[in-house]
Amino acid sequence: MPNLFTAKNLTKSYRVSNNPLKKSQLEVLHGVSFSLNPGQTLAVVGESGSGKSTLARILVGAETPDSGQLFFEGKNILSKKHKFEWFKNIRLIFQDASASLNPRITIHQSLEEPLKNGTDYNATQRSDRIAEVLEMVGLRPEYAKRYPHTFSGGQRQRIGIARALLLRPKVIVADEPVSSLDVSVQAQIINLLLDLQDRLDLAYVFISHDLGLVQHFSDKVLVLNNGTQEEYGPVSDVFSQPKSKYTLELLDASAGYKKPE
Amino acid sequence: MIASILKQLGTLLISLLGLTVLTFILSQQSDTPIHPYQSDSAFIQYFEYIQFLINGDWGISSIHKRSVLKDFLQHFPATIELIVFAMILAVTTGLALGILASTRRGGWLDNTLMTTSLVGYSMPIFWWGMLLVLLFSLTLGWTPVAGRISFEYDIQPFTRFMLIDTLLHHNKYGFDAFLNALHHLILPAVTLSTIPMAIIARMTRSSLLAVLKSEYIRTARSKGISKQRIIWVHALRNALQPILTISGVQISIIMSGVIITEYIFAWPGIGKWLLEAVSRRDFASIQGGVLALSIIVIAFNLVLDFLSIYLNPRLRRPS
Amino acid sequence: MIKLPVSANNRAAWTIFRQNKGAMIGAVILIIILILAIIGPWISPYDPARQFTNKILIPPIWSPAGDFNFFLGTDDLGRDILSRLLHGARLSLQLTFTVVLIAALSGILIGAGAAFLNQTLRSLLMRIMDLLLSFPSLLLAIAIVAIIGPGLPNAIYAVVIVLIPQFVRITQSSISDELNNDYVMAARLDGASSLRLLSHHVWPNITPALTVQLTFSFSTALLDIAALGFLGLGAQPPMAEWGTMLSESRAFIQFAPWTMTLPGLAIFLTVLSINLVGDGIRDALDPRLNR
Amino acid sequence: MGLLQVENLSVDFQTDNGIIPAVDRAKISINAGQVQGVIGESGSGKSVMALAIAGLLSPAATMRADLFNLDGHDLTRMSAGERQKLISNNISIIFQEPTSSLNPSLTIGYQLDETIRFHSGGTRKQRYDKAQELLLQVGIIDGKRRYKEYPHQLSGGLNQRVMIAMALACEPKLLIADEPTTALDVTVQSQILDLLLKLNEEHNMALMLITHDFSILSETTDKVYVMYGGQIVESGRTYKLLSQPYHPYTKALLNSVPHYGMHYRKGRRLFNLKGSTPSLDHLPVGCYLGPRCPYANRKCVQTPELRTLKGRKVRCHFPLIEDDS
Amino acid sequence: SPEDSDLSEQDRTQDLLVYCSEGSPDSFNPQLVTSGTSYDATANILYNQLVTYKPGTTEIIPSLASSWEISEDGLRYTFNLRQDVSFHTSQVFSPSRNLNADDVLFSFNRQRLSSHPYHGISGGRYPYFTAQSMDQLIKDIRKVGEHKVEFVLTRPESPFLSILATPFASILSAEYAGQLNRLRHPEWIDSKPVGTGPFRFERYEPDAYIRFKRFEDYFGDKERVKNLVYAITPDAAMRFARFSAGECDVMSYPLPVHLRVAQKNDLQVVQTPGLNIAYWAFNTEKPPFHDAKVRQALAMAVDRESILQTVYDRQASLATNPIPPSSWAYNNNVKKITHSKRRALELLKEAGYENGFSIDIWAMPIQRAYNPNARKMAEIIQQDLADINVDARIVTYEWGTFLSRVSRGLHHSVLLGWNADNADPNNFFSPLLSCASAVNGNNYANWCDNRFDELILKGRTSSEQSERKVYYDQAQEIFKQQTPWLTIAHANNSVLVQPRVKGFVISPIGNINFEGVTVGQPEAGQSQNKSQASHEVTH
Ligand SMILES: Nc1ncnc2c1ncn2[C@@H]1O[C@H](COP(=O)(O)OP(=O)(O)OP(=O)(O)O)[C@@H](O)[C@H]1O
Ligand SMILES: Nc1ncnc2c1ncn2[C@@H]1O[C@H](COP(=O)(O)OP(=O)(O)OP(=O)(O)O)[C@@H](O)[C@H]1O
Ligand SMILES: [Mg+2]
Ligand SMILES: [Mg+2]
Repeated sequence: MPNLFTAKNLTKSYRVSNNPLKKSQLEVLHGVSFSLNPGQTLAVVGESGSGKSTLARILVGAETPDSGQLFFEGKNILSKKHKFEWFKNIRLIFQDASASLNPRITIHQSLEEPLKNGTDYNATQRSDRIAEVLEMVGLRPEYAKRYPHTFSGGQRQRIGIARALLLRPKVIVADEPVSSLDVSVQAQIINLLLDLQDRLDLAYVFISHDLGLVQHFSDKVLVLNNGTQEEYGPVSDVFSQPKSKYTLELLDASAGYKKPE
Repeated sequence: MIASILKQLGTLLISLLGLTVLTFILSQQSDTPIHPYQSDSAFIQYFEYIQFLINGDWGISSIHKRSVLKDFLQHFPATIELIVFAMILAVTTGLALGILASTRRGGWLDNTLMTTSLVGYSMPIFWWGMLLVLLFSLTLGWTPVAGRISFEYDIQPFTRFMLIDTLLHHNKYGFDAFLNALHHLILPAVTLSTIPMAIIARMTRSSLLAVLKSEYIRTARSKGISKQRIIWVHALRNALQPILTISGVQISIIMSGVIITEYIFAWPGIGKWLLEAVSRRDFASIQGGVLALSIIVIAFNLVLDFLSIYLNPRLRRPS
Repeated sequence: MIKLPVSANNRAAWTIFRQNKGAMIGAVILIIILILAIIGPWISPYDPARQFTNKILIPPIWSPAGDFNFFLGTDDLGRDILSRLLHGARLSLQLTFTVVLIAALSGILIGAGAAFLNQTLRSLLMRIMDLLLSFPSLLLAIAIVAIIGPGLPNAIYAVVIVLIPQFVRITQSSISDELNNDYVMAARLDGASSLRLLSHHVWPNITPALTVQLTFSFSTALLDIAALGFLGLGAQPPMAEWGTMLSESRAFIQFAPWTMTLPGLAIFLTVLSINLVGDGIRDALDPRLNR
Repeated sequence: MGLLQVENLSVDFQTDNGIIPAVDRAKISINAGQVQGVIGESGSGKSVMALAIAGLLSPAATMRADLFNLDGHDLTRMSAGERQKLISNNISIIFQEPTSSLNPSLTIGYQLDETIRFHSGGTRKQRYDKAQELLLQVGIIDGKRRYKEYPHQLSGGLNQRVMIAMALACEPKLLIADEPTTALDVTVQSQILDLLLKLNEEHNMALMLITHDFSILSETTDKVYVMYGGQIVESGRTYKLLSQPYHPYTKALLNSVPHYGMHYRKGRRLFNLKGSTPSLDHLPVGCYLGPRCPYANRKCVQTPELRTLKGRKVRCHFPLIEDDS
Repeated sequence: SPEDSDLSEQDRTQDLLVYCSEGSPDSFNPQLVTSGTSYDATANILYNQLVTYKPGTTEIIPSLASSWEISEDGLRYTFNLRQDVSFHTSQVFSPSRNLNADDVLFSFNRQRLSSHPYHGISGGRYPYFTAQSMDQLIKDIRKVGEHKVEFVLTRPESPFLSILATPFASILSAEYAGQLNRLRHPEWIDSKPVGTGPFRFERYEPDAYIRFKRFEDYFGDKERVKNLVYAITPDAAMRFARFSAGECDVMSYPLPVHLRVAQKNDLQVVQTPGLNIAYWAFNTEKPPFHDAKVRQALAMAVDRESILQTVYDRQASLATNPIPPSSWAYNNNVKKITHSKRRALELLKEAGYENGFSIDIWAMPIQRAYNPNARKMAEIIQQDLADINVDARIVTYEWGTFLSRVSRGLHHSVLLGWNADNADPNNFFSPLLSCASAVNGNNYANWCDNRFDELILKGRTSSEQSERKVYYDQAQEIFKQQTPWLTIAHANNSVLVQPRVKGFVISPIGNINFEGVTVGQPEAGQSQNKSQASHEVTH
């Protein structure tokens, strides 16, 4: 029985110089691999610029890696011959929920989009599904009529989660889903994600730089340093016996500020 | 830096290509061919045309039978003089008004200035010029109606910049001729500078207000630096950058304006020359004039780009 | 957290607009001018071409020499200036509308089409647009008129060509700005096709910028058409086009100034009111800019 | 001897949507050389309070205070000019975003030099030497090179050091650091904090540290103010306040974040307050926390006053004192 | 330059005369061009001709030629040249001798002989010379003595003397030409002019001004100002504005309305009935204009009085014949055209066009003395035609295009005019209405009537004026019957002159001449306001 979601040796680089004579490439990811089963959470941690978001974009199909393979339920979804419909299976929760909602269309219109593209529901069916999912994330169905700016940050993040859930995906990639929120609201969202995982048996790829949260939330952890995979394994192992120096530094820094004596 | 220069050069090439194609088409409209082409194919003729241009042969005007390039160079100083004078007027006044308005933000002075600038910005300058002439020249008699200098001053054209030439005639007329030339410049320059002045004033104000809200101004304030110094040293330099970037647009506004202004004030410059050429269908002159003016606009934009790179350290030395 | 523009919906924008005194005054003037332009032919006292050969250059009625039959006086052919201005309003505004409409449609189409082009082609297209933009508009119009000859239709083509790049530029740059936004990526990840992305997600967000551009190109177009008419390259007499009327009246500037001031005032008021409204719209749609 | 004493400091913003009370009757006192902290969620008024103290509020703001004593002078009785002078001589402030706090079109050297000139004057040479000394003090070793560079050429950490150097040039008695490390990488954060504490000790410069991070507060500060909705809801000695918060909000803040190293079972739900932070133009009646507070009852529609309880100040009708007996 | 230093402060203004001219000269050699603007800046300023008109009249008087003889058969003209005529000195040329026969030969042979070394210089086209078929008319020009030349003609041509008084017959210096050949700049002869005229060329700033200085060694003895400036101001409104602001002393081509204002304001209006005609030509080759009835009908439909009023502001007289009444050949017995809508409708009905038709009216795009505003004229005609069910569309092009299209006969009808180059009546008939000119010339009605053609040929070759008058009278009758044109007006030639300017005279042909013109301080109360059909303003 294959894993639900497996990545093998993903690499990605960007062309950074706009000088036509000099092409320089920036390697953002080299050799990232992991695997994930339903109900599991994989945390990805690393400093700013280490390639976390790039990895997330690759995982949800917004970008193609330069090399490497990605298996979903045993199929290599990067190969052209499987016309893999990413958006029905793997969804992304954005860091900044307000930026991911179109300010000029209603929540209903935003939420309708995946349903229109991914199902053959009619308008009532779509509305019903939207109402259902909104309730699932703890929002009132009539909110759908409103525009994004009428919501608080936490509510907007809930809408983002609802959008991810609409098509009943199996994997959800969450790119720092709570870091733009107030601390008191962060906890609500984390709790909601945990609830949903229990109910729907979701697999999460959870990107964060808050190791406390990671420890609290995840089964496995993948440490990225400048695009290289420094460490990968169960949370308890990695955090208690870090193998690489980088991980150690990261853990130290996350342990909070210590006044020099 | 090299990348941006290359980019500039690319733009320049495309611009020149588009431009010469346009003027080539223009030159083809002439009844009598303005250049003796060897080939019959328009495509090859285009390259011959470029060859002619590079050799300085811009054709002979069909009406006056003069060399177009020479004609252009003879008329050009008058235009430049007008533009430079108007620009100085527009920039100094516009900046001053913009700064004044931004420091009195929301007050009556600000409101008055901004309303005035909107009025100036909306002014059809062909009407405005006529109104000014009607009032100041014909009714009050304060300013001359037309021309660059009174004819009692016999000024040999050395540089063809009247202000300079009159100074070169200093031992003959003293400063009288110079002042007279200046007197003739005022009304056209005011007409021409109205719209750019309004734009600059508005831009300065809004850009300055935006900059004044920025964090580094707050830092400067926390250091106890005086208000004047904050505006002049800290804010203005940054506020000027967006103004500089729209100067490219300004120059095309000015170029359009100068054509109208010269027409209204019988100013013997390029604009009047070009209009005359259009009305007499002198295609040699039209293509030459359009080409030369556009090259100037392109060159100006190029200089501007480098200037803004120079003024903006972030562009000058990328980290 | 990014603060959303206050005017994420149009009602809020309208509220802001309404509080803007200048914009409201402009709107009122503009509406009056529009109404006059529409009903002008019915309320104008005479045919604009009708010549009262024995009523030449009569001043407006507030002058002692005025004639009550000719409210704003007559021109050198004895034509009623009020009637000519009213017809001119219709003509000038009609022309402006047409020009802006054509320019906006084609500019927006080209600009949106550019979003589908590859990088090199797009930047080439944009360079060309930049070139056209940096070109003095009147010079371009003169060049075009020189090629195709003077006259109203040709002047219109010229102004359209002058305006198109502005729309292409603003469309293209707002689209590419929008495409960088997370919500576009979100919609793409929702499975939306490129076309759908543009029409359903990007379009509503670029309409404010386009609206602002639209109002400002109204004033540009009006001024350019009038300027060409004034220089004798646009509408030809006896057409009651404002710029042409102005240019015809130059000869009488000293002794019949009203023949010059009135058409000029009409142009000026229209442009001013459009700009006031445009300013108001811009402030209302993007309150961060100027408040 | 109090360096700074402020009582009932209120700041209102005049906006299109009405008046926003960004700071409401705050009471602050700092002694010379003391390190204090301010914590609170985004929008709770921390920065506005800091700006008000530093006299840098924008013209849209109106500020009131019953008492505003700085270094023994009563600022409420001074003319604006005198007040500004006194403040800029005694208080320096550094901000969260160091790079945007420096003028992008002037060199580091110019900005530093300008500051020195305004405060101590001196010849060009003297000022240059002073600048180099300051750069060295904040840990910039290649000061000669940096002097000629522009802010965009420096990393965020270096810029923050430059900001600190500029603050030091004024030889302030109080340095307000408004989230000085949030924009920086974790590793750089601690360097900056180390530097600030070092300067605090060496110059006996009082420090007011605004942050989101309890771990920083617990390590550095003597006293903490907790802000919510523009009000100081609780203040007191750091150690006691963190180990035993009296205000439900303080408690929620502490508990809603899973801290690294505290071992949780995976999947355990976090403690949270329901709802979200109220926006300042729609504050609830009475206690601002009321609608979210698990302990609230009818009494909470009355505005709680700041009470002194066991050496601490709390703004709550039902402080959590009973729990600890 | 050293010669300027004699200008003292006080008399600076008194020695300066500014003439606001309507355009830039196309060349400083009148042989090369046809535009009146170029003639005005050259022919009577820089140059002289063998003979000339007495100022303000059409009478031929001696100029460079002190006397002349015409052979019996009218084929030989012998001119005796003045001996005291010197040429201008310029930076590149100092004349070593006075005018002699070589200069006359040079001036004509350059235009006449394609083998002449100077023939091809500056384009090699001599439009006036060619248009008047002078190469066919002049068989030979001979130097008979140092100061005596003989013109041999192929046929008798009674207008010949008049022709020699036109600008193209200006005499240039052969010596200067030789000098320029040596300098390898032959083209300077046309751009750095040297002549014998009352003023010498100083400087030309294109589109701005031309400066002339008094030629001190001029053979004539009339007073002249020291500095003469042509301020080039193409726009009539601007010209008048400059004039009324005192920036110029004399203003060319005032609009009729300017004259009215000027008269009100005590400015001199110098005016004379012009030798010109404004007409509305019907393209007789295009139906319905092949029918003389239609032409007459349309002619009657137009209210010329109102044109006279609005377009000319009454500064013109109604035209009946193609030539103006001041000509000796004018036929006083031709019946005037009467404006009658009723009669016009009847005629149309007779011709079978009672339901009307549509035509176009081509209106010349430029302002000329004879037609200050053809557009306006067209608008008035358009209105009048509407009354007789004729739908007219106004067409206009830029001038060059306009002329070339009209020459190709693309028009239905056209509003044009003609200003005579010389005072002979033939100057109207042959170029405008002969069959030859219909093929290749200015006959824009494309009208060819053999009887008419025969009559004007006779008029041209016979040398007896009374005999000629008979032919021309008959020709005018035929013209009237056939109505190839509606003759509209003979406009007055006018200029505006500041009161301080004395001695300005305008010729019926419209030439400008500053010989004998002086300026003084404007004297209060004594400013003259003479106008209206005075041939000359006297003081
Ligand atoms: N489209 C792109 N073109 C060029 N470089 C890119 C692009 N996207 C990302 N990068 C670079 O790739 C590197 C990794 O970026 P990424 O956004 O994945 O980092 P991150 O780990 O998510 O950082 P953060 O914690 O700040 O979000 C960065 O150096 C970034 O500059
Ligand atoms: N210039 C201003 N005009 C209007 N309101 C303002 C202004 N500046 C701040 N505010 C309001 O004052 C309140 C307090 O803002 P402040 O910046 O002090 O919060 P903060 O506690 O520093 O938050 P953060 O942790 O995000 O920095 C906010 O609600 C903000 O909207
Ligand atoms: Mg990221
Ligand atoms: Mg803050």
